[in-house]
Amino acid sequence: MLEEYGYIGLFLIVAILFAAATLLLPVILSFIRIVPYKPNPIKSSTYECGLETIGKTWVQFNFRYYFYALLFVVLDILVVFLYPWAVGLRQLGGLGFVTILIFIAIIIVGYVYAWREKVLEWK
Amino acid sequence: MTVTLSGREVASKLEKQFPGSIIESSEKNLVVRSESLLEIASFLKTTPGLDFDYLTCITAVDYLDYFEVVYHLTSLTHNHSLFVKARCYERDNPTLPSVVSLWRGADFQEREIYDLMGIKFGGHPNLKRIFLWEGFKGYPLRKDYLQW
Amino acid sequence: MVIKTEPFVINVGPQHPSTHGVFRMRMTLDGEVVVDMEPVFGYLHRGIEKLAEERTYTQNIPFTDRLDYLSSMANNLAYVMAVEKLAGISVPERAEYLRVIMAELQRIASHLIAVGAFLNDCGAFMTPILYMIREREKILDLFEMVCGQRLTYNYMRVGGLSHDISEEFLSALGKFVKEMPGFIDEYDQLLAENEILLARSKGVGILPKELAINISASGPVLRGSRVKWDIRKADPYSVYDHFDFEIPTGSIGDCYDRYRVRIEEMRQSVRIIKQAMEQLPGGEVRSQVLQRFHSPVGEAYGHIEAPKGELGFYLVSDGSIAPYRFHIRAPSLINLTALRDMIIGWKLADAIIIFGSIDICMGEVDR
Amino acid sequence: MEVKKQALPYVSSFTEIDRAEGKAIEELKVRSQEPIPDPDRWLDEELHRHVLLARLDDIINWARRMSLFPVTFAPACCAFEMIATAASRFDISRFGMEIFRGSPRQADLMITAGTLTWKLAPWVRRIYDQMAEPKWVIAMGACAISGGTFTSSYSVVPGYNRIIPVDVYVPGCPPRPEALLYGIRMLHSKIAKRSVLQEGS
Repeated sequence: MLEEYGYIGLFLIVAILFAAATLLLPVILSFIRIVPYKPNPIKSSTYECGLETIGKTWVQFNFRYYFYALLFVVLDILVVFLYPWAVGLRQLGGLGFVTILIFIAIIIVGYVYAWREKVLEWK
Repeated sequence: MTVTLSGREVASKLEKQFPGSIIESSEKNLVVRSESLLEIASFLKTTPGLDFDYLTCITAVDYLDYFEVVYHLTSLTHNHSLFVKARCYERDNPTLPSVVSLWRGADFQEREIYDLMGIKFGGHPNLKRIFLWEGFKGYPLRKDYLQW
Repeated sequence: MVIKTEPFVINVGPQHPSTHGVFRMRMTLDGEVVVDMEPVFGYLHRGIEKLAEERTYTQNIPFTDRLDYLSSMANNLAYVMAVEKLAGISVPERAEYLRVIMAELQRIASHLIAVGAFLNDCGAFMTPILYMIREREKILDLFEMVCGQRLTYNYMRVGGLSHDISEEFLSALGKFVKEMPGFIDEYDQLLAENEILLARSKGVGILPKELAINISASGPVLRGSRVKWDIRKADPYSVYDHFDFEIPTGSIGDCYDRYRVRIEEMRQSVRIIKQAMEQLPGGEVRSQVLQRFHSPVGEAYGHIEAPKGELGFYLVSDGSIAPYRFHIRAPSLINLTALRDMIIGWKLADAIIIFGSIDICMGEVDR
Repeated sequence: MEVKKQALPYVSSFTEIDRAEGKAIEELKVRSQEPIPDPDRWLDEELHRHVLLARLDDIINWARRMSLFPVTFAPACCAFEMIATAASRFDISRFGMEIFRGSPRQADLMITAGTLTWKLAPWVRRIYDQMAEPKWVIAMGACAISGGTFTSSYSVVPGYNRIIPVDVYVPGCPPRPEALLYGIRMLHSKIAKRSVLQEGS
């Protein structure tokens, strides 16, 4: 029974290793001068269609952008749970299907409420 | 067929309305005093017989001893067109009244003439260089523009 | 409870995927809504009007190719007709008909890019424009058969054309004219009832009729606002009075109307080409004109209905071999006058579509 | 969305920004009178290369040249020959240049398709600086090489190499798509000659 958890541990290690590798690879390659590393002030300034930005950028902009982000997070979490469920659907059988329907229904309630509140329309 | 009205015929109408404002009027062109350009333009635009509601093109030509600005007016309803010219004689600070209040189409064209020829248009809301950058010295389309 | 938000200024600048060249808009945005916009031109100002004063009338023809580089044939036609009006040169009948065929082919090619880029801005990324570039390649093959170049043709001369067309050009043109309406219908069915396009462009960026006339707009922008004004009908130049074709106009002047006007104009152009091919007379294509002729003193204004609008050339001659003044009435620059009025109040995504529906070409705007 | 009332003609409030940009253009114009030399060694130079490192160089160079992403930089007429090259008939994605990146951050090749004017020059230099290393430039068209038909104009930069270092020059006005593809193949062979490990990229 315990070795199922071993697989999860293995999966965790591989995930961490992969993330570390992708992050450290450019750093290592730039040590042995394969990846060029030539920082200059213009390169690190913001790109805006080739021009300097006008006015201050730390501006109190509209709150509505957060609504889009919130709704995206909600639906993204839904999708994250769907993946393992879809992989193991055959073992779960009918019961698994019903539980997912309930889970989706809860999320859809929140989505319909946001929809009727006209959160997504930009006034 | 867009009929180009003869300068003399329109000049006679204008002479009654604005005495002494026509400098020269022949078959081909109609030269108007630059001070009364705005009243003549609004007269041409509003009178029922002419009603030039469409400004096709504005061009500035540098004849060395004077600048000549040619207004090509068209009437979409009567399908006839007319060339009206205005001259300004001083070379260092030529100015003309702007017709943006009558035809908004003149906005960019007058800015272009100011940018390339140096003729200032009084009453233009945003008279700035349109093509060249702000620090550009001189007006390139003038005949006496020295590039180097 | 309204939270105070500050508008910020964004450069939709010279290097931007949807500004059709190096056009720059300084947009003041409040969140998504455009509060203010100032167009900045001049990033492609090559000073053609100054350079043209040092070259003879024939040497200026290559400059006109590079004005509106999407419709070089139409630019050639406008300039050459203005010089013929200035110098009083007659053009043989066959040359007139071939000029009409080339100008109408060029109108189809330019409208294909205009509609493709407009749909590209609407969000149909790269699919329609790749299909339309495939059709445009057929037109470019026809032009290459005639004058050897794909984009800057330098095909027309003062007094006619540089050389006559070959035999297989007519058969290739016949095949093209047979196929093209099918492709235009294919695009039309695919896009006319597409509810995304309708939702994105119907009622967006309305240019009222009086404002369109007041800013002296021309071409599909003017006709989109229900103004029936087309130089080919109002002031028929060359042999346009021998053909019958309609002038499509929109209803309220929104982006969808301008799109529909361009699609209809492509169909009318195919009709014109068909009629011009049937009535094509024989004879030579160029009247005897000196290479460096002295035009009489005077001035002339020749204008045609270019794909983007009324393209006019105002030439002043002082009797020498070079024009004293060479002015171009650029339809794209003047159509942009009302861009600010049409954009304010809309969201940024709609502003890009409104700008795309005006269809400008920076070579002509900045000259 | 109701149609807004007709707005008043615009009174610009950015005049000092324009003046600052104008000054930047004037300074750049004074500074860039001489063409910038080509950064890489040219094609025919024979290089002494260490056997082991040479194989690693080949792999790195192969990886770089087979997936150059061009930045969409299209001022003028050559733009439409570049688009025709990117379209379905003269397919540019056969060479790994799958898509034209909008921002210079994700691009490593700049195809300068069009005339460069002094008003655009400082911003071209800025876009080039903001591109990630290693980066290359193809000067496409006569205007890009030497100012072309407009070289005597008061507002045209006689050639991109006054502003940014150029690797491959593709002549033509506009050059045919096949000419541009040949230029790209020349750039590929030029990249293949680089020895990344010995002198750094």
